[in-house]
Amino acid sequence: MKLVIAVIQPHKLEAVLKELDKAEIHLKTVSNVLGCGRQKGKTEIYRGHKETGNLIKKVRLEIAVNEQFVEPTIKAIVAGAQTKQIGDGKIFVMSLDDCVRIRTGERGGVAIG
Amino acid sequence: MKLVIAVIQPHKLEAVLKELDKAEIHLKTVSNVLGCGRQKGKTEIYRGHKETGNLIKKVRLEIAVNEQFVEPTIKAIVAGAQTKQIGDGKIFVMSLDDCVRIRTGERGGVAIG
Amino acid sequence: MKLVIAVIQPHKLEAVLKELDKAEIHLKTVSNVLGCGRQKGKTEIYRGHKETGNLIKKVRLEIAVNEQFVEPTIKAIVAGAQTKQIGDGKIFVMSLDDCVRIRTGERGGVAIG
Amino acid sequence: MPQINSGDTAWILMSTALVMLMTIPGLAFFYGGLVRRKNVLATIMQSFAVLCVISLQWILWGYSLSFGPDKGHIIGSLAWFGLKGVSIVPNPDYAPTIPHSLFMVYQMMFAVITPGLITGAFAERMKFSSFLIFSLLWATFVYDPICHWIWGSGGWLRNMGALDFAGGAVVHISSGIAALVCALVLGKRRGYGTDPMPPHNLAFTVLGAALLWFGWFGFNAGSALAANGLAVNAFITTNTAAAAAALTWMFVEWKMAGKPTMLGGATGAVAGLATITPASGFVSPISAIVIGIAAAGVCYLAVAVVKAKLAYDDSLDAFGVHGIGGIVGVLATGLFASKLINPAGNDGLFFGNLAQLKTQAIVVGVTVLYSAAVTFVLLKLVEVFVGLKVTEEEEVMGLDITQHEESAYTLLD
Amino acid sequence: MPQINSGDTAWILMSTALVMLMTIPGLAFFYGGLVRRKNVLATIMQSFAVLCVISLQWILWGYSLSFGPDKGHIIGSLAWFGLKGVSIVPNPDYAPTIPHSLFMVYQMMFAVITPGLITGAFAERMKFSSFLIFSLLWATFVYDPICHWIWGSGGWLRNMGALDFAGGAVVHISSGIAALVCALVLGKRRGYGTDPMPPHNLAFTVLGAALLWFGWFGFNAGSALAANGLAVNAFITTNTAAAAAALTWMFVEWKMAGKPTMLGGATGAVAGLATITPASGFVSPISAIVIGIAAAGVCYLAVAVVKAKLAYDDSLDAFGVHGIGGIVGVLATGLFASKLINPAGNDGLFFGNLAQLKTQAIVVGVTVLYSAAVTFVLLKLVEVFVGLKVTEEEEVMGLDITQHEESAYTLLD
Amino acid sequence: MPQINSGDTAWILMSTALVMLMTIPGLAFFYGGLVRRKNVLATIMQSFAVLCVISLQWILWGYSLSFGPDKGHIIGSLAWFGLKGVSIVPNPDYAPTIPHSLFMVYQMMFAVITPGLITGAFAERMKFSSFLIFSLLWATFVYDPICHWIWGSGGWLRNMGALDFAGGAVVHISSGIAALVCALVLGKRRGYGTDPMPPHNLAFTVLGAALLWFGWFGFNAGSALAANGLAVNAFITTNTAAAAAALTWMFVEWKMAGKPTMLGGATGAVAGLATITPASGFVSPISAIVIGIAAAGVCYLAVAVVKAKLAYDDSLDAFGVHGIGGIVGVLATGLFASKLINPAGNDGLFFGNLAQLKTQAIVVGVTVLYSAAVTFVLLKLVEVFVGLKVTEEEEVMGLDITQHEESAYTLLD
Ligand SMILES: Nc1ncnc2c1ncn2[C@@H]1O[C@H](COP(=O)(O)OP(=O)(O)O)[C@@H](O)[C@H]1O
Ligand SMILES: Nc1ncnc2c1ncn2[C@@H]1O[C@H](COP(=O)(O)OP(=O)(O)O)[C@@H](O)[C@H]1O
Ligand SMILES: Nc1ncnc2c1ncn2[C@@H]1O[C@H](COP(=O)(O)OP(=O)(O)O)[C@@H](O)[C@H]1O
Repeated sequence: MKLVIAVIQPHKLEAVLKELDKAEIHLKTVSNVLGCGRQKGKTEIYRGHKETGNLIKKVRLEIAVNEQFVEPTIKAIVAGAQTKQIGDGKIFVMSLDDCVRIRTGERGGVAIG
Repeated sequence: MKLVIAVIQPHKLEAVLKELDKAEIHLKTVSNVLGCGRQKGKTEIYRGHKETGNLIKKVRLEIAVNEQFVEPTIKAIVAGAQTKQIGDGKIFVMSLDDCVRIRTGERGGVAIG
Repeated sequence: MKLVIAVIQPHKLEAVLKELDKAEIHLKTVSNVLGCGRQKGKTEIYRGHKETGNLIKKVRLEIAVNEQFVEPTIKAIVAGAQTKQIGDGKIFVMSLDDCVRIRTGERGGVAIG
Repeated sequence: MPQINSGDTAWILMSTALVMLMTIPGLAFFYGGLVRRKNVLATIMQSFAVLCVISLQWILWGYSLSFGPDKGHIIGSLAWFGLKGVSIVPNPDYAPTIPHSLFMVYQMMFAVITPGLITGAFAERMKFSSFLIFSLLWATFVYDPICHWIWGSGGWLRNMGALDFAGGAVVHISSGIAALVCALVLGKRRGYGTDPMPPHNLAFTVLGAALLWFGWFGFNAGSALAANGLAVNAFITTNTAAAAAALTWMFVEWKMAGKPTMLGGATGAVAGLATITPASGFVSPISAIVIGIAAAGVCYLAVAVVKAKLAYDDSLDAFGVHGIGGIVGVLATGLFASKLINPAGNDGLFFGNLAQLKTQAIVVGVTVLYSAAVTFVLLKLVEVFVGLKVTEEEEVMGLDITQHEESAYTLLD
Repeated sequence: MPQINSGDTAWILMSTALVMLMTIPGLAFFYGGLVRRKNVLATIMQSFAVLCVISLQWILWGYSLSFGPDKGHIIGSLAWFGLKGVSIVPNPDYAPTIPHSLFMVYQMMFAVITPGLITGAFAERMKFSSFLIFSLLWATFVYDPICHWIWGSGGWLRNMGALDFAGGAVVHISSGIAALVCALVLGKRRGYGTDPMPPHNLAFTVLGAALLWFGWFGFNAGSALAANGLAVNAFITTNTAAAAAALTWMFVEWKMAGKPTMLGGATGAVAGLATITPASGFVSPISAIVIGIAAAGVCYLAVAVVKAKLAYDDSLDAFGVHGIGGIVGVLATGLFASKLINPAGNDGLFFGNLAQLKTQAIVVGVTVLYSAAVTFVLLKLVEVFVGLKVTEEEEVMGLDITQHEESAYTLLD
Repeated sequence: MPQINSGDTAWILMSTALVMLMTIPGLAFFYGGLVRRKNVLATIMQSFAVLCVISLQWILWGYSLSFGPDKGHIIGSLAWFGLKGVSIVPNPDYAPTIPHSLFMVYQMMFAVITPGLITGAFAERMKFSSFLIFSLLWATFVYDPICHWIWGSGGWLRNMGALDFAGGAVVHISSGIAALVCALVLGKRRGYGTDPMPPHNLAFTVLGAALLWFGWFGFNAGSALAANGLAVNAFITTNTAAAAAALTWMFVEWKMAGKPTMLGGATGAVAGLATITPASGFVSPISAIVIGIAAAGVCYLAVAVVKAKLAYDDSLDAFGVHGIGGIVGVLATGLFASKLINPAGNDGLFFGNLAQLKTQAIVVGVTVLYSAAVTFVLLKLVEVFVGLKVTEEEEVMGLDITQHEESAYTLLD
């Protein structure tokens, strides 16, 4: 079991969700984050001063999947989020030791989906 | 050392915190997330149109514990969050390589609690 | 590859970012969380009642790095965030199995930076 | 035919709009900011709905019951049902220099806000349907009669010499006591006393409080029913009492709890405004300072000490602020009223007239008892036929989603 | 020289301020709460900019075109360019008891809000520069002529006996139809119909709606141009129709969609307000109840059923609420108007005068056709010279950052 | 005995309420939206507290010092302490057609907002206790004397022929200069210039700006102290200057920084409003356009260029907008004033009267020097006895939690 964490552009969320659905990956957890990467922050103007923040609004996805779904998940995310421009984001893959479905108490691979 | 991540119904937070306290697990980090699982989103009505979002407000808990506390933690979360209905959420368990208490610089298992 | 997660005091964010920059660690993901640790929550007063919440505003940093950067990252965070007072926060280190740069599709250690 | 005065008409038109503003967005945001995120729309919607429902009730039968031709000093007849006979010709019984219909719509806004105030007591747990029915019944069976007794031509308390310039008893005691009864009958919110329930947006609460203060100028100074010196006096006493009460609350809190808070300041201001209401057209600005200080002191006690002891859940302190404030104000009128300020009024105890204080005490007693009793009966009636509280699950999920299927804020862009 | 009446002047000064408040923050927050987080400032800024631009346009040439000396019943001359000859001496053609310049600035606020209403149709996708140019042109070539026809001394629809008390056709139909044309010409937002686009802050929307309701007292009751019985009647019908329409919308929604919503209530109120606007000074409070109910029913249909069927993207329902509401209101005036209420008006069909209904139908037809045609031409012109829509990427990033380089809210402390 | 005019009274009652609204929620939200999330309540509370404190100060001694019987052209005597002798009988020295007490409470709201404006300069770092003491002292030793000189019967600048219709010097220069001194004495916020400090809620800021604009009609048009042609003229010039200034700011920003921003528009509007204030009752609408344009140009320079160069931390630009705007306005009055607009005023340079410009320059100079000097002394006094700034740790934690032990928003439902 793996946990796939993706940080993407907020306006790519809908596209990524669609790609994931196509790949039959329906479960995920989404949150607002601020990213700090290669991409320069958007410049904002306050009373004539320009300020370039280095924290940019991003969306973070957390998707727990069984091994065979890791590559499809990555593919789907890339398909939905890639613009080939700086700021597209990253995907991180980590090992999951266990997973519990709270509703049933089921454990492991069966609980993930 | 393990990191236990739980995604639960927001209104179950108080109950889960109480169960965790009972189990002597006091340290955790909480955040707002949007979940997308088996549970259908709440239907909302906008000027007569019904819209069923698929992103539902959830609360995410992150709890780092030493091995012997993993099962008690899971138990406590299940005890507090389970309603046996779709949407109850999931718990993910991952391995922690290290832990640092910033205040003291302590490392590893002693730093976790 | 490791994923370093740090939970710090919100007002220490600027200092930590500066230390990280000094250490040449430029990429990170930041989010708002509520912490529950040894630190008592700030007392708030509502119409004469004092209420001490146990959930305190914290900031969470997620930094994916290659092995040789783990210690510098920890050092930088500690340098920026340490006040030696309760509430300074924690750092968690986990193993990353993979990393993908969405823009290019690059994988592994080269994608991280 | 009495002559319409355009200046008086201009001021009362504006005052009517100001009192409307007190309900939405004033009260709506004052209360809306204090609840949890999941209940904000439901809370705001109660103020909104009360404006809609009572606006129609008042035109159809409420105004006639309250101010229509007197029946046995107890109630107005239904002769003015649907505004029959209520034209632009001034009614000298009430306001000789403005259209009768303007007096009607000005009074409408008082009838609107009064049940609106009660909503603070059952916030975060009452069914929307029950709330609608209860408010309609309450306006008809509690507000309209009390209003007739004290303000209606022929009303028995008015005949007795009751002084209630802008509604200390009619508006604040009646609703504040009803609030207490509601809190007791509905019981506590789930988790009350154990789980933290901090206000989700205090900026909204201050916005509401500020608009209440602003609108209150229409409420109190408008109650002169003319743009004259009396209106000016009420304007000044209103502002003065609010200021004194807000400062007092802050200083008491500073002393007692360690810090002066914004919510404390706002609550103190509203307490001061509620308390000065019955007195505003009868007392001097200096008396208003004293009244404001007393208002904050007593309401602070009610909210911070007594409520905690008795452990009822008056969620947003509708009783502690309006009920208590109203009682203090009506009695204070019996102390500080002076014919020098308003020759059409009377002197209070401090100007040598004990009788007035007694009358005021009767007004308090009658209003408290009547409102408590009838509110209780109405609640029980609604409980039997429709139920009062949402289910425990609905309460936990929040009223916005369960009563209205909408949520106030999105999380993502 | 006609005498200035201070009471009337006081009321119209205040009414002018109230109508200004309707645009900002009223409309700005009503619309601003409905859009997504990334577009809130851009949306608010459209209302804000329209106040600034039209304030100057009106002083320079807009007022002269609308109300200046008549040219062939079609348009005012430019004789009053830059307010030349518009002094504090009352103009008896328009308002004999207040300074002419007060009438001018009161009317300014109507000219301001009208293009403001249109912005609901192209929210979240129009370029700011194009919006500025379009609004200026639209005010000059659509609003000013229609205003002259119906309200200008010598205007041909006014001469025909058109009844439009406070702008059902001049304001609401003209802008509502323009909104529909804008929605059609600009096309849908990216993701419309597939991606969810929930309102980002419904509390703001209610705040806006409440301030609109409050300001509408100045809009409608101010249109009496005096603090008199007619103003009072308009005040009452305005409040009544809003209340009736809000309740109707809620109950229809309760029946149809399962729950009464806060957004539904607010939308219903605005629909009721728009609909009563032309009738407010001609009909009775009881008629206002009927008009309010009709307003909510028909607008609900337009917004919840017809829009869904036809699948145009009138983002914030400027057409569905103001266009449809305006049409219903102008026709209803032809049904419910009564000389008993306003001797300077006329009787409608229900008081035995079919002719008035015909006149009203002509007003509707003319306004719809003229606004649709000229709006279309202006849009095409702007499209050719400056473009209308932001790029797809800008739309996706949000207008706040791409049009204005700022964002409304921070995420961290 | 002079006769009370009900129309004038209605308008000034309403204007008083409008000016009150400018402070809360107007200024409170304008400033509150600009600070960081952790300081929003503390910022709002400064506006709130200033209303409370000065309301009492004014009744007790402030009004008497400002407008009471003249002592050597320098200050009012304490003869009117506690409003002794200030009754509803009009005072023909100030306003012959409204109750004297109405003039008093109208002026109160000016005395309230003036120290309120200063709070923008020390936002996010001043101790609440010190702020309270400083504001009380400042009102007494800076505002009251300057007010007496320029507006008090017998005041030396008034005798000299100073023209300051609604407070360009009395309100805006006095507070703007004090703001600069505060910024310099308190020093910068921690991280100023290095860490980003974006406004946490620009929607709130626009809400505040819109309510300021709305309330300013009471501020400027109310300063005619009657509902007459002069009030109408001030109303129109106020709106016109605000519109012209907002547009100018947007266009300058568009040119200079690349985009027109909502904050820029709002700031420009406030700059225009501050600048037209002294001129509003003396100049024509067309002159108001020019004044508005100048206001935005000069204030933009002050805020975007000069401040950056000099690197003082006037957190919310109280000096750059009100100080500079006030100076431009008082001088512009010496240029554009015309007896055709206000026969009780005077002609300015452009109407052939250089002397008036000189007088205006003296007013500017005197106000700047006096306010700067006394503000400095008062700050030093408070610093010695109570301290001025919160500790570095408190600043970092935020004032809401450290000064008031509350937080504005919750994170969870
Ligand atoms: N090493 C990292 N650790 C944590 N977050 C990262 C890391 N690299 C990228 N991110 C996240 O991904 C976002 C996009 O990264 P960026 O470098 O701008 O993308 P790209 O590689 O496509 O140019 C960043 O804003 C940050 O939130
Ligand atoms: N595989 C997963 N990856 C990431 N998040 C998940 C996953 N499965 C569930 N979740 C989170 O848990 C929440 C509840 O899941 P759901 O399937 O509705 O619960 P249940 O299994 O009790 O029916 C989801 O909304 C989502 O946030
Ligand atoms: N075991 C843990 N699991 C999850 N989060 C933790 C854990 N320990 C600490 N934290 C996070 O770190 C924050 C600071 O912890 P705290 O114990 O107050 O710091 P310190 O150890 O410096 O006193 C907490 O509020 C919480 O968010």
